[in-house]
Amino acid sequence: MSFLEIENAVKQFGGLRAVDDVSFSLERGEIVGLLGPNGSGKTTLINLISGALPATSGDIRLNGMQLTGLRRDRIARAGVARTFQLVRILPSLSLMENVMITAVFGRNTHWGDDAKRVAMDALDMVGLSARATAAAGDLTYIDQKRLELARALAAEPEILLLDEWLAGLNPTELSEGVALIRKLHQGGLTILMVEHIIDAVRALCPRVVVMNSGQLIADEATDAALSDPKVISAYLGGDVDA
Amino acid sequence: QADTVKIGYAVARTGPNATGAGITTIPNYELWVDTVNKAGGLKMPDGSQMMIEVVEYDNRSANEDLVRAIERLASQDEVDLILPPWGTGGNLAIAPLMAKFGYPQLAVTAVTDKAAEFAARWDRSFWMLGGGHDYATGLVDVLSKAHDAGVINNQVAVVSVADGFGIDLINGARPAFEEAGFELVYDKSYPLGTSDFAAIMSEAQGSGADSFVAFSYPPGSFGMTKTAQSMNYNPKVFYISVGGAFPIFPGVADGKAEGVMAIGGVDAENPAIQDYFARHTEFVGNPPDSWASAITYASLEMLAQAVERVGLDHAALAKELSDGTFQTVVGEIKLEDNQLRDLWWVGQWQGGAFRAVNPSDKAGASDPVIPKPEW
Amino acid sequence: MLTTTLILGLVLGGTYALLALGLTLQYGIARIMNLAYGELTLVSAFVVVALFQNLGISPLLMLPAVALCGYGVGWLLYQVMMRPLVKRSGSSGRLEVDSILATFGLLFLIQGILLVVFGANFTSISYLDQGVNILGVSVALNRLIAFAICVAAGAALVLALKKTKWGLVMRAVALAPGSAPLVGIDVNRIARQGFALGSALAATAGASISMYQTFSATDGVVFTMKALVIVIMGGVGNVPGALAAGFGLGLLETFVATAIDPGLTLAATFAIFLLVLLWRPQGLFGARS
Amino acid sequence: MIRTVLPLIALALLAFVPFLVSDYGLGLLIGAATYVTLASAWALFSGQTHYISLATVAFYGTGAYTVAVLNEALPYGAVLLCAALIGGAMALIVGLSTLRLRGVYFVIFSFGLAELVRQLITWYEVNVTGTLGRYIFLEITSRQIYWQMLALGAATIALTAWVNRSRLGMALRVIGDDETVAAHSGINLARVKIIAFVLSAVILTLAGAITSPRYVYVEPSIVFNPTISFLTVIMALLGGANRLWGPALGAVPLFLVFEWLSSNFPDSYPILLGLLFIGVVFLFPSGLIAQAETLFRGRKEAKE
Amino acid sequence: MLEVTGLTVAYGKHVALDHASLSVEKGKMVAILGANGAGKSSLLGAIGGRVAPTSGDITYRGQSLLGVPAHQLVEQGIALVPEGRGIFPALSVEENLRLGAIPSRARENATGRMEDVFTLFPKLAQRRTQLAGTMSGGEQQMVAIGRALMSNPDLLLLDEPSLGLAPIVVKEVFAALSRIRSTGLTVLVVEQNARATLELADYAYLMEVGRISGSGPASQIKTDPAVIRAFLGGALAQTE
Ligand SMILES: Nc1ncnc2c1ncn2[C@@H]1O[C@H](COP(=O)(O)OP(=O)(O)OP(=O)(O)O)[C@@H](O)[C@H]1O
Ligand SMILES: Nc1ncnc2c1ncn2[C@@H]1O[C@H](COP(=O)(O)OP(=O)(O)OP(=O)(O)O)[C@@H](O)[C@H]1O
Ligand SMILES: [Mg+2]
Ligand SMILES: [Mg+2]
Repeated sequence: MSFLEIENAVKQFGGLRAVDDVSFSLERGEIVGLLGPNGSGKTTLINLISGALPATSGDIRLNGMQLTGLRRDRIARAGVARTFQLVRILPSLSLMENVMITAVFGRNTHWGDDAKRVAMDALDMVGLSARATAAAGDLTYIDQKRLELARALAAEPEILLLDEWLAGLNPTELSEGVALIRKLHQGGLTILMVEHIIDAVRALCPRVVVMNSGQLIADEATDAALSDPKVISAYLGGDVDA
Repeated sequence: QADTVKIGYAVARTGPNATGAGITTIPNYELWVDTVNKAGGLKMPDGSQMMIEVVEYDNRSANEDLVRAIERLASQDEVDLILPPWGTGGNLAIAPLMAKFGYPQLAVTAVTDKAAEFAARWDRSFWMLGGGHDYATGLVDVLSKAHDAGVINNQVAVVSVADGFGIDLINGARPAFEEAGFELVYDKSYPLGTSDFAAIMSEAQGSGADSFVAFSYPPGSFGMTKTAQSMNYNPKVFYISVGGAFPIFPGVADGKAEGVMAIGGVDAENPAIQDYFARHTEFVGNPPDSWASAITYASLEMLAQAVERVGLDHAALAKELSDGTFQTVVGEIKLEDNQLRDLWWVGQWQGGAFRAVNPSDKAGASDPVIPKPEW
Repeated sequence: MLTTTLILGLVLGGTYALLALGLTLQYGIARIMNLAYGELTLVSAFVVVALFQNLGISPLLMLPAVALCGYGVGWLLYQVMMRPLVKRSGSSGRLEVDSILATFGLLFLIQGILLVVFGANFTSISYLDQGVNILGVSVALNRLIAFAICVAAGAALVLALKKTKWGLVMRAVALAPGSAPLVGIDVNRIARQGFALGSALAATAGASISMYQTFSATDGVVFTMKALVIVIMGGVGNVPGALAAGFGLGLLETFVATAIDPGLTLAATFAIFLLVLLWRPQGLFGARS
Repeated sequence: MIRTVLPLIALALLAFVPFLVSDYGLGLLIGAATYVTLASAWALFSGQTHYISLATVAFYGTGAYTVAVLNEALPYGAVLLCAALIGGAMALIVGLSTLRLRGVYFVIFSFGLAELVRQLITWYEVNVTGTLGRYIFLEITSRQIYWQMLALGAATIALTAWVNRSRLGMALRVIGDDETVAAHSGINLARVKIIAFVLSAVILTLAGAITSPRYVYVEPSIVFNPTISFLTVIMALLGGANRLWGPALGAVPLFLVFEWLSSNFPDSYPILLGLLFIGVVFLFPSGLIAQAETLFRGRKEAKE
Repeated sequence: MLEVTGLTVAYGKHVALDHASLSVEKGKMVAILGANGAGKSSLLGAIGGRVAPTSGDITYRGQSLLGVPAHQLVEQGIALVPEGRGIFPALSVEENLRLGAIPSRARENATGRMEDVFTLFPKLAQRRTQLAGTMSGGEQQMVAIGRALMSNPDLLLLDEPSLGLAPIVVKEVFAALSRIRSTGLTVLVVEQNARATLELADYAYLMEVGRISGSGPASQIKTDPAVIRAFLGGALAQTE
């Protein structure tokens, strides 16, 4: 039994099969890239795992526990944390409060100073602890992304789902971001990350799964996948240097 | 200062009760105050006269505001007399307070079968408009005479508005109709606020009844009349309740009010009433309704006469109102157990005026015209 | 009996739909939740009645002028009262609350003026109220006229919104006002147009209501609420939806009144409304978000 | 320390006031206390979550109606308990089915709910019991009503203060900002919203039950008066619905202004009321407290 | 064609853009590179009329744009594709594109231009009736660019057009940009994908915390060692 198991997951939107019979699994402590052209169903798959959307059919299990059919909050408390492709912060709350909510309502239900400590650690991790009392609405885009990651971390999750968390970073920031994710992974966190920045995927993920039109077209070592003709023609295009 | 009499009232200027109060209550209060003050003021037992000073509040059609306004009139403004608000609910809501402060309460626009009970509970309260049961039996009396004369069949279509008033009337009417040998072939209630009566009227039309009876409020009375006209529904008896006696009714009925029956009525030939109608028309701009308006005015005349006899002492006033005999626009009034019983129950539009037809043995009653001429 | 129910229901629904069209434009395009909508309708009804009674002008003839005045009043209201609120709220969600509060004030203001000017009396006129026989059912001519106005206005609006460029622009502003300037749309102007057009429809509805209903200065809330219920059932900003929901409600009320109990018509209205909201929160015809 | 002691002293003083004022003064106190309670209870749920509920009167009216129905059958305390239970049960059913609606949908839904309750009670009374108006002849003085309402209002504010500092309050704030994030952070949306909704509804119901003896005669159209819902919302928003004292500070002045206007300008009352509303929206856009804070801060900064 | 002088943008006390000056010549493609939060979007927003500058001036064809509302800028030929795309999610792809052709300058030959857009992004042609909001992020970006092109602009302002796009689409976007460029359209583009951008651009500005910190012809910038370090990035270390 693997840590995260996705079996024949299907998500149908009207006539469109956004996720079409996808199966793969992750081992504990693994970091895997989820690739695929735009609209191939990556975000939808993340939504299925985190319970944001009910699956049309199929099974998703974490640590043997059935996730499909559970409410979003139950899934979160089971240890699944996520970020959003379009950042969602809580603008009227402070950074501290933004992060504390997962500490309070997440897996370990901290409260009081305990929750503050967990939140502070998470903010520290992403480099925002100095501004803990600022209002989240005033942050730059990248800082909002950092904040969102901190919020996911404060849940002390078993598995972290990142949806293009590195998008929009310049090279300097990108290498910082990559280093941060690597640190998280080395800390034992299981990570499934959707990413278009191939350099980052190469740097972080030994293994990738690739989707196209809702279907899984590759699940193999990163180098192999990136030279796989199917992946090249569907996703990377001819010679790639992005 | 001491040479004025402070009279207070809290009526509905806004909210759902504003319409009723605006037609029946407020104009009569204003007309009466104006009349009294123009005549030099309210007469006192010692022959002196005191001008009336009015303290008026809006009760916003909410009993909560009404109760507070009465408290204010009694304990803050310390008025000499308090006039009641429009509506059954309002009059009941203030009854305990009026009793507590000792003011006599001339509850006019309150139609309730429990009037006797209330008059007993609060001995300074006076109930002047009868109960639903009275009006219902009055109507049944008119119809059964017509039935006995073979003018109408024994089927009746009746609708009633779903509130305390409508229920009182229908609850009184059902057994009375049954006893008189009528069959209620259509008997439904409709909620307050209903604005379309096409469905109801077409059901009534299809029921085969010769008599159509509506225990309704003005919007319903008007709506049903117009709907009946437009669908050419011509029952031999067309009876509506509140609003049927309003001066605007003939206009509503497009000039074809002739023969329509409604609740209340006045003795239209009586010179006192005619004079009252004329004064009201001149002062307010339009004539009063032919039911509760005249009673409202009469209640104020009673008050004035009682004050003239015994002064402003509340206990003495209440006793005089209870025992005395008064001359008013609706004739001589003498209350029985704090209730006015000598009332008109049914009226009918005849020759452009709304005339009382029942009780038929009461002086001034006209003969009902049945069947009603077609629209 | 079924034909009667059907015809009466459709005719009643016509008025409802007309009433709702204007509100759906105001809320959908201008984003103003106008609680004083019914009062606008009433003002028009009172004015039409006053002109008819005093000068003998036929309400039907007045219709174009009434609609035009409604447009003008709406235009002014938007410019003077709503625009500052819109401007102030920017992209924050405050406009909804602000407009509810401000138009709630407007409701009282207009009602107060109506009470002072026209008094608290019930008003009604008789105009074109002879019955017309339709499939054996006698329907008042004025109701038929109201029905025709509704069908004409509704059809024109639906077509214009679907087929014309103007309609596309209207819908764009309704759906994403923040993005509209990017394609060169003057959002303020379009919102003003939408609000004014909504007021014009309110005035038209008022004129047709004055032809056959009894009303008083305090009745505005009833109109607003009926219109709101329909707008929401039809899907906010959705004109065909408002039309369909209006007719549906008319049919439902008539059906309940004849077949079940007139005492339950209002309850049925709200019950259906609540059920629709639960089943499809975006309204019967609203797009799923 | 001061934050708890000061309100307690104020409460004690307020409890003493009825001995000093006329009946009208007492009536004013009852009215003010009622609206403070209603607005605070409304804000307990709506203030943080931004769900604008117009169902206030559905609960308030239910409370009053419960007393009207049961006042002769049960002792007063038991009647209040029944009212609370009925209000809570109603809120539970409503909440379970509706709290996923948002924005204007929820606003209109809650309004429709109040109307539906009124219509159903009316229909039931007319067609089943055959009586519509009911009477409440309870031996309860105005002072007792005031004290009860004062206690309920104080309890509401205390409860709000406690909730704000609890996990429930935090969850409500998050829900008010973004429900999606809330759910993915492990917050059980349905449970949190329902708990707050039921708490708020029970208080609203009790408020209706406590004031009902002042009505004497109760009819659905009297106790389900939608104006009560509207006023509650306006008062809470004027003061600032997401502040602890906001609703109370909005309710008292507005209530007094309404009273003053309606007694001094009965004819033009609605016009003035309308202008007042519009003025409030334009002059105090974010609520009185927030406005005062801004002013205060502005002055402080100017001094520095 | 476009001249920005001493432009300052502040949000409350926070100065996002501090006396920035730049110029864009007709028919050229100019790139702006800079870290997150450097003020690039604020700059484009000010030019596109979405944010009001506190001081400074923007002139377009010799006329000041200050105070000109955003919707009129489109009429003057300035089309902005903002960060976050600003499409109409509840309208279909085709309606989004047709809305692009609302300005009077774009009415002529709107159909032809729609065909051009479909050639540029064939996916949009397949999905013309799908609601834009239900498309994936990348697809939405195509809608946004396509819609901007529909307005027949003279000056196209692009804010991070390749954000979140799959490599294959990024390539397509840049290919499209190159084609757009070759039609003589003037383009001002903000991008993180510095390498590909500099391949295409004629001239580039570098930004750092609210200021323009450097500029030069793209070919020159590309080889500047400091730029390479900051914007082109070294290879990221591998996992193993
Ligand atoms: N609406 C706003 N309110 C307050 N501050 C803002 C606002 N928009 C931007 N800022 C601030 O202005 C600064 C510049 O922001 P801008 O969006 O222009 O940067 P950018 O270079 O486009 O960054 P990115 O690469 O993240 O898009 C940032 O510090 C940001 O926090
Ligand atoms: N709610 C929805 N309704 C209908 N179609 C949808 C919905 N959500 C997504 N889709 C469609 O499903 C497909 C997959 O979308 P998804 O967002 O998962 O793509 P993605 O792989 O994350 O793309 P990107 O890399 O651009 O973010 C797309 O074609 C999209 O249009
Ligand atoms: Mg995605
Ligand atoms: Mg930017």
